[in-house]
Amino acid sequence: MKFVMAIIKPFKLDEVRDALTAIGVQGLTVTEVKGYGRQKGHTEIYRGTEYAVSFLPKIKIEIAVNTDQVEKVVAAISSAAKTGQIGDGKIFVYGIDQAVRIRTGETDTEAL
Amino acid sequence: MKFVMAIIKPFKLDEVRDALTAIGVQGLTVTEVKGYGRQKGHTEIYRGTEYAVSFLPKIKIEIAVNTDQVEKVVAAISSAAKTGQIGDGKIFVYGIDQAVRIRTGETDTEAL
Amino acid sequence: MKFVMAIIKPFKLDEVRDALTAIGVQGLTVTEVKGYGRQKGHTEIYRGTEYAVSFLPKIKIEIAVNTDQVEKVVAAISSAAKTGQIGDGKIFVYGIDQAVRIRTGETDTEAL
Amino acid sequence: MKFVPTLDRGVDAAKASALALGLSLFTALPAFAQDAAATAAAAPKVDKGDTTWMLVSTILVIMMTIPGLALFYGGLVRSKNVLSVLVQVFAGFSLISILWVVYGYSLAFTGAGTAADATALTPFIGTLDKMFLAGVTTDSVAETFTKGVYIPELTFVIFQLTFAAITPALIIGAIAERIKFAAVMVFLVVWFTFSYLPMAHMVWWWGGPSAADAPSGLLFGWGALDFAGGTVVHINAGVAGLVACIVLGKRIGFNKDNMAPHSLVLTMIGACLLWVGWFGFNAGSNLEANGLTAQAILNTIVATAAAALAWMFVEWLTRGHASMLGAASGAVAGLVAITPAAGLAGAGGAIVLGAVAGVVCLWAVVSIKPMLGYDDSLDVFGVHGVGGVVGALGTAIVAAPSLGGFGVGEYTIAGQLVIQAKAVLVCIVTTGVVSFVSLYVIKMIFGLRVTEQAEREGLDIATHGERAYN
Amino acid sequence: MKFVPTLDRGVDAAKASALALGLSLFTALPAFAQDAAATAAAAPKVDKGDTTWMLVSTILVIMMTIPGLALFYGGLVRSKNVLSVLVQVFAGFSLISILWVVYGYSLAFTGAGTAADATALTPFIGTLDKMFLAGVTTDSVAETFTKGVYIPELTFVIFQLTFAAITPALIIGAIAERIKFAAVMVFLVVWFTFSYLPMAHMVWWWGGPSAADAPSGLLFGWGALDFAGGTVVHINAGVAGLVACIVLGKRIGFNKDNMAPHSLVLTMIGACLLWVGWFGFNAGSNLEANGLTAQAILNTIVATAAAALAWMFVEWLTRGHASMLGAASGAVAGLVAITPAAGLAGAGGAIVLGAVAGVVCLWAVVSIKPMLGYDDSLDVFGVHGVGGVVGALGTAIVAAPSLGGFGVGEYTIAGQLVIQAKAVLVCIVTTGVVSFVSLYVIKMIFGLRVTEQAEREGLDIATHGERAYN
Amino acid sequence: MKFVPTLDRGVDAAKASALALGLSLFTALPAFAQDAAATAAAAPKVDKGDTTWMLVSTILVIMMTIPGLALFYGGLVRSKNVLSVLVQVFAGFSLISILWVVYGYSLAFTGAGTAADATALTPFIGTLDKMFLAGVTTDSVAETFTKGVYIPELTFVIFQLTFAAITPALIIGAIAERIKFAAVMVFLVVWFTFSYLPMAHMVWWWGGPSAADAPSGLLFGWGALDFAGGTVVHINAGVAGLVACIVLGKRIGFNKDNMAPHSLVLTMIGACLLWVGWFGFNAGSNLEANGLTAQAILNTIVATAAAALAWMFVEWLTRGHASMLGAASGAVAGLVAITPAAGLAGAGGAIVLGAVAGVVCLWAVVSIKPMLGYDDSLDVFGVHGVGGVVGALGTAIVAAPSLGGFGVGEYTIAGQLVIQAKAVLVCIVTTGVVSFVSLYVIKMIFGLRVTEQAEREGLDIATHGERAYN
Ligand SMILES: Nc1ncnc2c1ncn2[C@@H]1O[C@H](COP(=O)(O)OP(=O)(O)O)[C@@H](O)[C@H]1O
Ligand SMILES: Nc1ncnc2c1ncn2[C@@H]1O[C@H](COP(=O)(O)OP(=O)(O)O)[C@@H](O)[C@H]1O
Ligand SMILES: Nc1ncnc2c1ncn2[C@@H]1O[C@H](COP(=O)(O)OP(=O)(O)O)[C@@H](O)[C@H]1O
Repeated sequence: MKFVMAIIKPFKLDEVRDALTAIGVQGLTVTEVKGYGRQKGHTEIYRGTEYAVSFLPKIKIEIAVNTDQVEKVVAAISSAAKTGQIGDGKIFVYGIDQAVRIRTGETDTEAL
Repeated sequence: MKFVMAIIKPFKLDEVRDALTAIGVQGLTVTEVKGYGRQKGHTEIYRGTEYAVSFLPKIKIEIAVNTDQVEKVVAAISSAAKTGQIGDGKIFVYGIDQAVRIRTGETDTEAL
Repeated sequence: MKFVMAIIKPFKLDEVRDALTAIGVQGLTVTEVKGYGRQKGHTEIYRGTEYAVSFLPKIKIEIAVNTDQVEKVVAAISSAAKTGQIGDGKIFVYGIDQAVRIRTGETDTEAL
Repeated sequence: MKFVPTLDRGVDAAKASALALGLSLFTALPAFAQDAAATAAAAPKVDKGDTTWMLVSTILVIMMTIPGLALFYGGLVRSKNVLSVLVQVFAGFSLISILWVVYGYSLAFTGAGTAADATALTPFIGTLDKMFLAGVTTDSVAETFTKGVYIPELTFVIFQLTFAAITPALIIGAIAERIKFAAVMVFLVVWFTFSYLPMAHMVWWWGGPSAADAPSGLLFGWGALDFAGGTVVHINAGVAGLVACIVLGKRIGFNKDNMAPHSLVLTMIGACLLWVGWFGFNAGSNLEANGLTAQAILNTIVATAAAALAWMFVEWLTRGHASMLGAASGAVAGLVAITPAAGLAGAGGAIVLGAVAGVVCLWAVVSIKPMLGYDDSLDVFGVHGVGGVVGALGTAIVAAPSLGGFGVGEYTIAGQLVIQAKAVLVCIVTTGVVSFVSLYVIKMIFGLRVTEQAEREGLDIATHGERAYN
Repeated sequence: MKFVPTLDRGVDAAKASALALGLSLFTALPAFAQDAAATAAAAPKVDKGDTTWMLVSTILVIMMTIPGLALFYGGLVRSKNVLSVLVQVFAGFSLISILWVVYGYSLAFTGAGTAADATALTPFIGTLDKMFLAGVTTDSVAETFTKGVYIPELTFVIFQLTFAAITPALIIGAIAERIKFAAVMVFLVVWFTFSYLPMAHMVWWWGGPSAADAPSGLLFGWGALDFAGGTVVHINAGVAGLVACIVLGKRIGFNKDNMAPHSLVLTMIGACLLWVGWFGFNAGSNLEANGLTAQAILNTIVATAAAALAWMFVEWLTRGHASMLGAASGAVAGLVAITPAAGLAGAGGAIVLGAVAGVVCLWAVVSIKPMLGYDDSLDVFGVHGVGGVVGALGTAIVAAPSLGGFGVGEYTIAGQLVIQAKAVLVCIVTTGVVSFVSLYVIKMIFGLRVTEQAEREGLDIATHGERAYN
Repeated sequence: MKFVPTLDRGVDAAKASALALGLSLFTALPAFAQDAAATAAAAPKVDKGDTTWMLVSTILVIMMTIPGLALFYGGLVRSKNVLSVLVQVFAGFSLISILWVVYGYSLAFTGAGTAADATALTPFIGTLDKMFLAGVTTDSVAETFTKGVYIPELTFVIFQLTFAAITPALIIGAIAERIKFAAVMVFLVVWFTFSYLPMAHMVWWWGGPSAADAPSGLLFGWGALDFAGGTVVHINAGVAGLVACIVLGKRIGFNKDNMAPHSLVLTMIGACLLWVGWFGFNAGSNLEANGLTAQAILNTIVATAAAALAWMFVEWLTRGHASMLGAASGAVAGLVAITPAAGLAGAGGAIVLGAVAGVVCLWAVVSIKPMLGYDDSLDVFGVHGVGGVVGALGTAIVAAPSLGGFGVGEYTIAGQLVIQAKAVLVCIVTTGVVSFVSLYVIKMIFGLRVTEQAEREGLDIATHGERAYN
């Protein structure tokens, strides 16, 4: 089993979710995060004070999948989240040892 | 060392934390997340517009533990977080290479 | 490639980011989290009711880096985030199999 | 000391004439003419300054309810329930406003004009003569507390409407975060009809200074003092809240989950608007704009200030913190306590009464409630009920002319205290019984509580299909 | 039934004297003296109670706009755009306030004093005689609807200022979340000048009860009833909103992204303050403080309450939920509908009119809008446009004396309905054409919409350089 | 031009009689009788329209403070400190309200009735004769600026109470996010006693139009113009804020951490309520309801509007953005500047004065503050101090009858400018010295700042034990 973690632009979330359900992903977890990267932030001015805001709102998606599905999932996210403009985000993949479904106690593949 | 990541129902947080401290876990980190899965969301209507909200509020708990404690920790979470109803959540386990306590510079087991 | 995840005090974020850019880190992702640990929380009282708030606001930083940079990155975070007082936080390191830059499709080292 | 304006007797006169008309047609015209002549002779003097003051007071009490009370309560619940509280207050206000026009005003503020016409019910409740405001025209007038000074009756109708509309809404705080929307609406209507209207009639209905010997409401007749509604509004609603929260049962997770207020900023805005609107409530109850009206405002400032400071001070002494919520809660306690005494106390008495109310309500909320273990979500009983009793009894003291108060006649504190205590008792029994019985009936017919899942998910989504913050 | 005060004719008299002065210097002084004598003889009676009521009403309408309307709208947009809406309302209010003093008051409320002086334009628009309030002093007076009852003209100037300032601001809701800041400001100014001012003049300008035969505005002359601005304010702004949102086009992501209101709590505060402020709007339009003013407040309470309950009830019937946003939307619909009838309907008529408006506007917003597919961000047309038409036509019915209304003369519902319909039509055509043409011109010169990236990022950052919440 | 009502001389007369009584018992009765006769002859005329207007104005100024000012400030701090600001304003308001009754009113608004009775202190501070409002009954009256027009003295007491209560609260913005709660409370009390009360006495105390030659406050005697409190309120508080923030030192992380306002929406609500409440502040200062009151409202609209637009415009020119915070800040600057001129300027003068204030305050806040490097958290000095000076000096210009103003007598702009400048100077010195000395003493006794850890954690948790948002 693998964990696929993607950082994407917030307004792409619905499209990515649709792309994932289309290829059979049944569950995922989403977190609001802030990203720092090549994409430039903006400046905010409050009366006399300027703040350079370098962190931009992003969405983190985490999906546990069977190893044989990783490629499909990464491809689905990549194409759904892409705008071609700087700041589109990243996908990271890493291994998981174990998965448990709390409700039933099922583990690993059955738990996803 | 392992990382145990659990996605649970928000109102179960206090019970899970108590279960974990009971078995000697001394630290953990919690994030508010939104989950998508078998549990169905709800529909919100604002005047003429309906939005199907498929993401539900969940809590993510992350705990770094010694490998020999993983089983106990997973069991504690499982039983404390369980309501038996759909949407109870998942537990994922994966390995960590290294841990550091920033304050002291202690590493690995001492850092937890 | 490795993932370095650090839990730090919120007001240290800017210093840590500066320390990281200074050593060439070009991207990172930040999440607002709550931490439970040795650092004691506080008590809030609302009229007759007291709540012991044991979760404290923390910031989680996640950085994907080349394996050979891990040490430098950990050192930079450690020194920038340290106040010497309880609750300074932790750093965890674990491996990633794959990284993709969504915009270009570049993978692994080029994707960071 | 008398507290309710004589309402235009023209309607009754007309009715009498109409009866006469039925008996002997040829006497009818002269009768009307005489009537007109009498009216012309004692043409009621309406000062537009008074009229404006009553219009302003009406508007202030509305602002005190929506958004004032709604926000005060809304900030205190968890974010998943804030809309449910707002909508309950808003819909409750709307519903009662309409019922006020339909039958409320009539039941509260009509009655026999002479002892001869009075029935056994006259001291307890009015008639249906003015249903749908029958006979109330833009020219009808109502007498103030000053003989010969009148205001348009419609200003009295709308001013009293706002009292009727806010009082049931107060109860909502006790049962927040768990009651069914339909159940709360039905309860408010029943309680308004069987507890609020009789209490308003008993305390406030009389013939006005020009007909001071005519029949009046029961407690008014006893000489009970309630300048702006300590019994009618606060004890009435506070005790209803206590009964309701006990019948309803505790919230899931009570004393276990963190139920901290989701936005004390909203609560603070609400508390301030309550304070601001309360000037209309208390000083509007004078029915005219004069030096005593200013006194009522002054009292409503300093009593509230003293209560807020007292609450904060005791909090700081006993727990090491003076909190914002303490300041707001103290302020509301002070406002409640000064209500019956607003135009009866001097500034010094107001300060003392406020400070006492602040401390007593703090103790009720912080010590008594946990001891007894009921779940009055937003402390309606601890603040309105207890504060109302402190105010009702305290009024007997601070109204004493010897203490700078405005009590009149052969005033004795002890004598007045007994009357006040009796009035409090009548109120507690009335509202207690009405609340208990009506809630049990509603429970049997509709059920009172939302499902456990709805309560966990929050009433905003479960009942109203929307979320407060996105 | 007549609706606008005669304004102080002293200015014209002075002008006449000045002319006389030019011709024969020795007659000038006596002329002035005579003038003064005449004035002394018929010294206009100003009651300070009326003055105070007009001051209060003015302040209430301002509170209704800022923060009322601003919050109502601000809560309904996404959090990335809330400041843009607030600043548009705030700056729009400021801009129009100043223009009102510069030329607005003059163009709306001056005109020929006698038929002989009238020109072809007199029924449509005023003159520039009172630019910069020339000739309006602290002693100038304006007649109310009661013959011989005057208020200081400056109170009329400021009261009407608030109407002029809120009306353009209403349009902002239709075009929120995508329009350029400069474009909206220019549009408001143009629309105010070419649609609001003529409509105000046509509906409200007349010579006052003491000069009822003098020339008046076109629709006023027809006998159109609009107590507080149903056509001038609501239909006018509502239709402009419809045209504007069509010309502007839909928001990116419309019907795809979740555009749920970011804070219904703010919307609720706004709705409540709209209601509270609307009492000044509707009852202030009576220009004095008497029983009819109280009636207007009563109507504004019960019509609104009925509309809110009706909306919630139908929502509950058709979708299983009675929502907070429904309650708030219904309330605004009721307020809009009762506006033209506020001082013309009885309480019963007001309740019915409100309930009808609640249901019709719900249907417009929930069924018509999706059917036609335009993106009126905050339903300005569905609530103000449609509600305004319901109110304008409904006024003909509820004003009927036979139905408890205050219509006068030989009142027939059918006859009045025709007049009202004609007035509605004139309004729709005026505002429709003005909006369409001016927006196209602005589009060509400045462009109307922000860039796609700015729209995605949110106007707060992109246009105003700041974020609402940190 | 005179600015403070003559207060009921009955008290002094009674005292004189009492003395006479002591000397010769048999002359006492006739003396009283004569007194009564004189009173009856010149029975002071109280118009209930005026009374109502003063009641309304009082309520408006309270709403301007709580919640207005509290929210304006609360929105500008970080979310961890919002409650601390709210509670400081709320508790400060409460504390000063009570002190006003205890000794404030007496020290500000009493003094020698005749030159013979005057002492060296008379021009600087009042007496303790009316402590606890001794002698002020519901029948006491105070003269307005119009000879023979009176209002109930209690309306004057409560109206002035609100001025006394808001002024110290203004200072809180300068020292927010770091001061100890106890320290700020003590400071407010000391500053109120030694800076506010003398300034109010010096600027506003006089014998009224019926006793215009009697002694008066120092600056009033000079002929300084301050219609509604430009010096007494704004310069006074603004300079105190500057001194306080310097003595206190900068916030931890100043110019390094992101200290962006946590909710500009709250700030916007606050700014709007400040504007709305300010109508009571400025137009209430006329003490009666007439054409000039309407003029004061008009000025308070257009000056504020002009200032908001001016600030936005310059922001847009220099930085490419017109911000919501800019609009709100500009509006407050305009309100401050028009305060001393509210009933003295024409509308044109008001617009210009507002626009100038908007630009000057922008420059003070954006350029001067960073240059000098002090940490005035919420720009109390930049807006109230600087705006106050602009207003005080500008009043000399816009009050000129030649420019449409209402200045009277042999008015010369230059002459008046000198007087205004002297008044400003007296104010700056008084408040500067009092603030500096009292803060140093408090620092030595209690300490001024919270601990570093408390400052980092936020004052809400650390000092008040609660959090704003959960
Ligand atoms: N090394 C990294 N580790 C973790 N997250 C990263 C890293 N680099 C970038 N990110 C995340 O990806 C987002 C997009 O990266 P950015 O460099 O702005 O654009 P792009 O992905 O198009 O090159 C960032 O906002 C940040 O959240
Ligand atoms: N494959 C997955 N990867 C990551 N998170 C998941 C995955 N599947 C489910 N989750 C998380 O677990 C939560 C519960 O899952 P759900 O399918 O609704 O119920 P259950 O766990 O009872 O089967 C989801 O809301 C989501 O946050
Ligand atoms: N075992 C753990 N797993 C995950 N997070 C942890 C763990 N222990 C501590 N943390 C995180 O680190 C933070 C700091 O830990 P704490 O014990 O308070 O102080 P210190 O790091 O100085 O010993 C906690 O608030 C929590 O977020």
